[in-house]
Amino acid sequence: MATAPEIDAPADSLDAFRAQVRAWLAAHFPPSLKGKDNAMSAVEGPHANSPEEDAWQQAMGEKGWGVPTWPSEYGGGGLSRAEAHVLQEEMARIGAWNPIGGMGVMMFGPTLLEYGSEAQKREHIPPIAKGTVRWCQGYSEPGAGSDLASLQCFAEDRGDHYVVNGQKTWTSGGQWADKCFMLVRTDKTKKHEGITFLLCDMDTPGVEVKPIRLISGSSPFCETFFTDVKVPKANRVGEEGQGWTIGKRLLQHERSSLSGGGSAAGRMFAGAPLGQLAKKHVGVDEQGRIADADLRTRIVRHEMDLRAFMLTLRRAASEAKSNQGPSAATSIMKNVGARIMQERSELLIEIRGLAGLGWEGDGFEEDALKDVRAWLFGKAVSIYGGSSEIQNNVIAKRILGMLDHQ
Amino acid sequence: MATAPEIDAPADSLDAFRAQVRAWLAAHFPPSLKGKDNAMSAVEGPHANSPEEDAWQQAMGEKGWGVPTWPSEYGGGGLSRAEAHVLQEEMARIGAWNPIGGMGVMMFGPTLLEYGSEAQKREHIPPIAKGTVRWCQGYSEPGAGSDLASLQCFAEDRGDHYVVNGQKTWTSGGQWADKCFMLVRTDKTKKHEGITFLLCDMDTPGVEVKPIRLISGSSPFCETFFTDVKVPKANRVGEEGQGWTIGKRLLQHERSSLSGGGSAAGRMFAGAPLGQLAKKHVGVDEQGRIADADLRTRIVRHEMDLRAFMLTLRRAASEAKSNQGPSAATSIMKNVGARIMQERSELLIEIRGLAGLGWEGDGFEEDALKDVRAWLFGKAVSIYGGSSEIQNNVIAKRILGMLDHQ
Amino acid sequence: MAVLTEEQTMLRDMAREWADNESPVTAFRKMRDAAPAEFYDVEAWRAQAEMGWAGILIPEAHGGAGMGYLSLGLVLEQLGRNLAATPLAATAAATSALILGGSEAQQAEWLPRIAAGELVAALAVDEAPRFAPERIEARVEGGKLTGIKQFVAEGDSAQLFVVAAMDGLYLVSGEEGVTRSPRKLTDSRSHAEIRFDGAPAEKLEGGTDLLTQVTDRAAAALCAEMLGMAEAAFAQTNDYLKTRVQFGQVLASFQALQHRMAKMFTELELMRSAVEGALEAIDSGRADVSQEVSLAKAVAGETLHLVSREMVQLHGGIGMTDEHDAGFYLKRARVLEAMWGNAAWHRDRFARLGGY
Amino acid sequence: MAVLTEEQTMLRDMAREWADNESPVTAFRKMRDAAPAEFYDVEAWRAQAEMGWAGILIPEAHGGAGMGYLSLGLVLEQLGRNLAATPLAATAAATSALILGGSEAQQAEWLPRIAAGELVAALAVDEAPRFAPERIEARVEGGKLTGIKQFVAEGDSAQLFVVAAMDGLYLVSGEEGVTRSPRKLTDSRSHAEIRFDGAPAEKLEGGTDLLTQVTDRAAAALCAEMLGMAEAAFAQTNDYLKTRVQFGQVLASFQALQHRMAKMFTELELMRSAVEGALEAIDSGRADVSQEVSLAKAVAGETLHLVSREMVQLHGGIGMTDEHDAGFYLKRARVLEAMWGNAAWHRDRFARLGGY
Repeated sequence: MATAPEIDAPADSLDAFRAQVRAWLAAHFPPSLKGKDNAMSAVEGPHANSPEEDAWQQAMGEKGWGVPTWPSEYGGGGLSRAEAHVLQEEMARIGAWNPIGGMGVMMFGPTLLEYGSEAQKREHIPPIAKGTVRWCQGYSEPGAGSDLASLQCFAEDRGDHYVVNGQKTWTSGGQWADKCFMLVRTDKTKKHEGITFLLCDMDTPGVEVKPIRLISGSSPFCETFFTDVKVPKANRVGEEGQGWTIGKRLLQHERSSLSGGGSAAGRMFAGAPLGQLAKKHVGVDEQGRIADADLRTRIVRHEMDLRAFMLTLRRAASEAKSNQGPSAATSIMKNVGARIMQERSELLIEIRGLAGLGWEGDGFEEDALKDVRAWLFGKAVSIYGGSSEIQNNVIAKRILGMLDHQ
Repeated sequence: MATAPEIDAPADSLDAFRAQVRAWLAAHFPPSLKGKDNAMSAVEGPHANSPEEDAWQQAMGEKGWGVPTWPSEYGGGGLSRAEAHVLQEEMARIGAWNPIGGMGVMMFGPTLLEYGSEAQKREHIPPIAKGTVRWCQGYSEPGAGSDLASLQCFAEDRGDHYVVNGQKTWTSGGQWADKCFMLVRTDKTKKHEGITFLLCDMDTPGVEVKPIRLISGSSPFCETFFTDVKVPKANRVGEEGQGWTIGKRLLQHERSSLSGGGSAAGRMFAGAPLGQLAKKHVGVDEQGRIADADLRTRIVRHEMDLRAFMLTLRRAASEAKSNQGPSAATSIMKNVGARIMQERSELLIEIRGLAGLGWEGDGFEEDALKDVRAWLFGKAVSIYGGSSEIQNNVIAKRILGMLDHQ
Repeated sequence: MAVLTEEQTMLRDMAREWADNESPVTAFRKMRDAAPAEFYDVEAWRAQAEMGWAGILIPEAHGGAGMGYLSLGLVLEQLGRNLAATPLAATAAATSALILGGSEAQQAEWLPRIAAGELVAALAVDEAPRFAPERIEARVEGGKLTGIKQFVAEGDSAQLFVVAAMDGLYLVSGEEGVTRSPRKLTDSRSHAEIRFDGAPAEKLEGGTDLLTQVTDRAAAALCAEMLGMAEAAFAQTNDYLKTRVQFGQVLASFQALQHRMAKMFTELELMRSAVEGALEAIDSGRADVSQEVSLAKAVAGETLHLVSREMVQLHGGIGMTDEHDAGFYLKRARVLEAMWGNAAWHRDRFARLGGY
Repeated sequence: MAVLTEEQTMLRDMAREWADNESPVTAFRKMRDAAPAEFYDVEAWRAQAEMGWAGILIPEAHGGAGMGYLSLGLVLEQLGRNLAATPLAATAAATSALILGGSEAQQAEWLPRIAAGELVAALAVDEAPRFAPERIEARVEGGKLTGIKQFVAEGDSAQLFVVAAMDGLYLVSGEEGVTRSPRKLTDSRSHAEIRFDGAPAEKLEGGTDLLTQVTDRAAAALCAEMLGMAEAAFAQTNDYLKTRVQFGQVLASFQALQHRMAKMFTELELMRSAVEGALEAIDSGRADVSQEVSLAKAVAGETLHLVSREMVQLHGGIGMTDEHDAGFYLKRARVLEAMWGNAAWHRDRFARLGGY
């Protein structure tokens, strides 16, 4: 079930490249790291790298293959989509994983490549490609959640710099980040056109960070307070008042990564199929089916939902590739990805019974404890990056053409 | 499952009455009519009564027990609620049923008793109580469905009478009705306050009726056209402009009858429990369970929904009786009743497979053909009498206090 | 939409144009009201045959187009959108049996005639009203087939039957030992009881495995028709919501309805992926055809069920009238949901194939 | 709301006032952060005992109030609303075993002490993480009970255990042969593994029928707690929607949310009927107690599941923070859903009792 979406590539012409990739991976990927990808590091915070992990990150960083399709002049891999797909296949084949990640890779980098000045790209893209600088996102505010454009954090023009005052919240990894891309208000008289996109060093005086403890027990987000924080105008991306346009584009990158375009989805749903796990914990009937027939019907519905989602990812990728234009299917990805992930967590709990609700301490399998935290953290997936309600608004209005009361 | 809601009554003090009822029923209810209640006559139209049916209707009509709690001076039974309950129990005990029904009993009668003049009550209530006059409802118009108050059918004041022009639709049983209670516009400058409640003889010149064929094949509703129709002012209920208030009150009676307060619900869900039917058509496994485990889980969910609904009817009745004020539970009755009825029909089809989708002709059980028509007609239950969407609006606003954009 | 070849794109566009212009829902209504003995639209079928659709699956050597199930699905989807009533799906199901299990002689005898649109073929499997391919009692002795088949789609007019017996599939042509009784279902299409009483029968190769392959293909083809129906029902509902005014606003502007439509759109996208996935799995000869077909039929069944209910509900009163088309979609939907395994049957098989 | 006697109305009002004022969710939060060895709020339990709640079920002759399960449910509903963490439900479950199956001597020994709030009692049935009363392996030989019981609610502090063995229920008091190991679940309440290793045990009358009666009563009591939780979660969400402004409007004014809330309200009303129905069935000694309890537990499980999910979703980001109470309802909900049979278990039993 949990295979990454297949993309049909003209494999013949890529054979040479494939051989080259295979040789390079054999030389550089430490077999001891096989399958040890820590996809949760964004939630749990950075851990101290082992020497093997350091070496692997450095090798990939130098090659630019952590961001394979980014231009090589900024430290990217410079690969075509087909080549990048070969790289992904070859890595999957041997259990290798991408050590370069985070918001810089998923959201900020692609946006800066599109809207940044040449100087900004030369300054910021290479460290992202190498994985040496961590970025966080300064978007939401206590009063501006789904209605992001009502943000109030204010940047006052002081000639060659701005002075920023205000509060951001849900700053992902704010306590571990080196830099922050943020939306600020530069004009109080306009809503969307009064917003500007700035880049701020997190060690600038006046920046204070307070982690938010979540129901899952982890604190991957922060409240971030800005008090008379100086941001040079050189750190403004695009024009003043263009921030909403740039910021929205960035959210599209966020959504496509959240909805699991590519390997992220594969990782999200990795692990034993639920059916096998249920057989183990619930037992089987005389025909070898899950003994709890009611649970079984819901597991199969879920696995079907997941399979249809995977087929939709594959279809959207083919459609995008075949110049049929962007696929309408992409609009549903985030909500479906969220519902599948959340349902999966709820089913995992039900399968294990009370042993699936352990918080800490003795008497629980390690996987079960992890799944509990993931269940709770996963409730955020339908809230952040455009809540499910906002996504449904977008589908209704942009795709179905259903307009609000006039 | 399908028992009528129980109402706790102080049975002791009613023993004498019960004995009297029992004797009267024994003397008047023809045993040949046991369980022969035709609840679908509203849909299928009136059939020619047998002599037994005529006798039974006449006996009940004279006694006033078809409308047991209506005042006896207008031909009602004049019973207390407790006595009416005893009557209902005693009738159920021997399979007797109420031959007096229709819109006059369910909706118009109670409303007229509340808002009508003494003369109007003396004229219209006794024939309803005897079941000799059929009423239909002139409310909806092609452009005024859920938004009933936008109705356009116009009544022009001509001194001692009105002249009505316009079109009504969804006139239940319009082709069989003797009289029509209707909402008309008497003032085009106001929305709700421009509406008036009139009573119109269906044989007045200028009234034309055209049955609407439904997807179920039956035609229980009509389009009704009014062309220069004279309605005496004596046939206006309440004041001019008071029609919306009266009309809404009548809809409350409609909703409480549609949601199956009392025996209607019992009748709606009568027949074999779905589980037994499924065992017959689908077969059983080695443990005697329905062989299709997936279907079984949905049948049991449905039967639970039905049982919870029945318990809710009982609870609402007790609450109303105990002077705790009207129960909030009544607001959910129509939607829950509709969903249960519709789900039941869909399950019946699934249980029987293609044999559950017969339209006519050879090869089908009579019950199956009936159930198909009921399935299709039942789709109307969530549309008429205040659609499910309107009901949800009402719950959100009136009960939960969620107000629209200000 | 799956990525199509140029040939497939042309086929789809042609089918769409033909169905929209030559066989819209009014044509179905006309057929229903006329109630011909065939229970299908004879002229529309002739036109389809002329366009070569009866031979989409049939190799070029036998006079067909030599295309695959995705191509067949493209056409059936367009027919589904307009409820076009022809025996294309039934004939294709029987054709797939001939292609997979027919001898060279059998193929040479029948495929060219089918490709030319000269005859209607039908697949006769079930002996009870619910799909149960493991419970076949029809048997063949001395080349004569005996058994009663229920609700055979296009059975009223088929000249060639592919019939499931205990040991596999058989061809039955001609009228000897064949008795047809029409069964009128809600969809006003042809579903007949066929009694075979010592009907001469020729065996196809492949035993009961062939039965699975053929019913999987029949189910996948129906899924394409269901996809078209669901899309059309959804699109018509969306259009209606944009025109119907209540409380001074078009219904489309009410957020509760917007979200319902957005959720239905979401299900439709998943349905399309599942249906196209099954057709592609067949075309590429993958080992997991049965899984993908069960996924498609279960998802298609649930989604069409949802959309066909919502079509009536969101149209309100007008959707309840026979004059409106909503009822046609609703009535046909339940029939297709039940054919070749309903959603519950396919969920159960999907789980069994998954080992749980 | 069921129709209450004057006594019941007073009890409910008192419980509501006490829970709202003396034991609001902040008290639960304090208990969680302090993490006492008992895993409950010791002071709150003392207060409840003083108010006589530990003896609600116990006959007046033994020092209790001689009220029934509906009365107990009224109190538990109020505690559920505020997540008050006391061993009232567990003690009541064990008490019901004594009342139904205890000898005069056993009742005389334990009931007055329970009624006085002198001890916590617990019901130990399951030997695996999922409810399975038919799979008990604990056994008693020579008056000594041996077996391992999992996730025993209030097992950390119970001084009296009602323990299920293969042939029925037993009383175990004292520490001999009893080993407790805490199991920390998401709800921060007491759930312990209890190892009985030759613990002295006294038999209760009634065999495995008694086990069914007692677990049914335990389940019905939890349903009342779940009802209170669901109501409070719903009410808090409704309040929040009326204050939170986005796009210049309070969230409560968005129709898509209005309809979701209306549907949840509908489920809550059905849940109340089912839960009260089960408690009343027990009180009136009806023969269909098991059906009504299965109905209540299944409906309560589904509805609380829905409401607890929606509470987080509709609060948005703030509902994800530990600082907010939404997570407490979510975490407790899943525990109660799993105890004494989850919704699937009770649906299966409801069908079996219905003969299908």
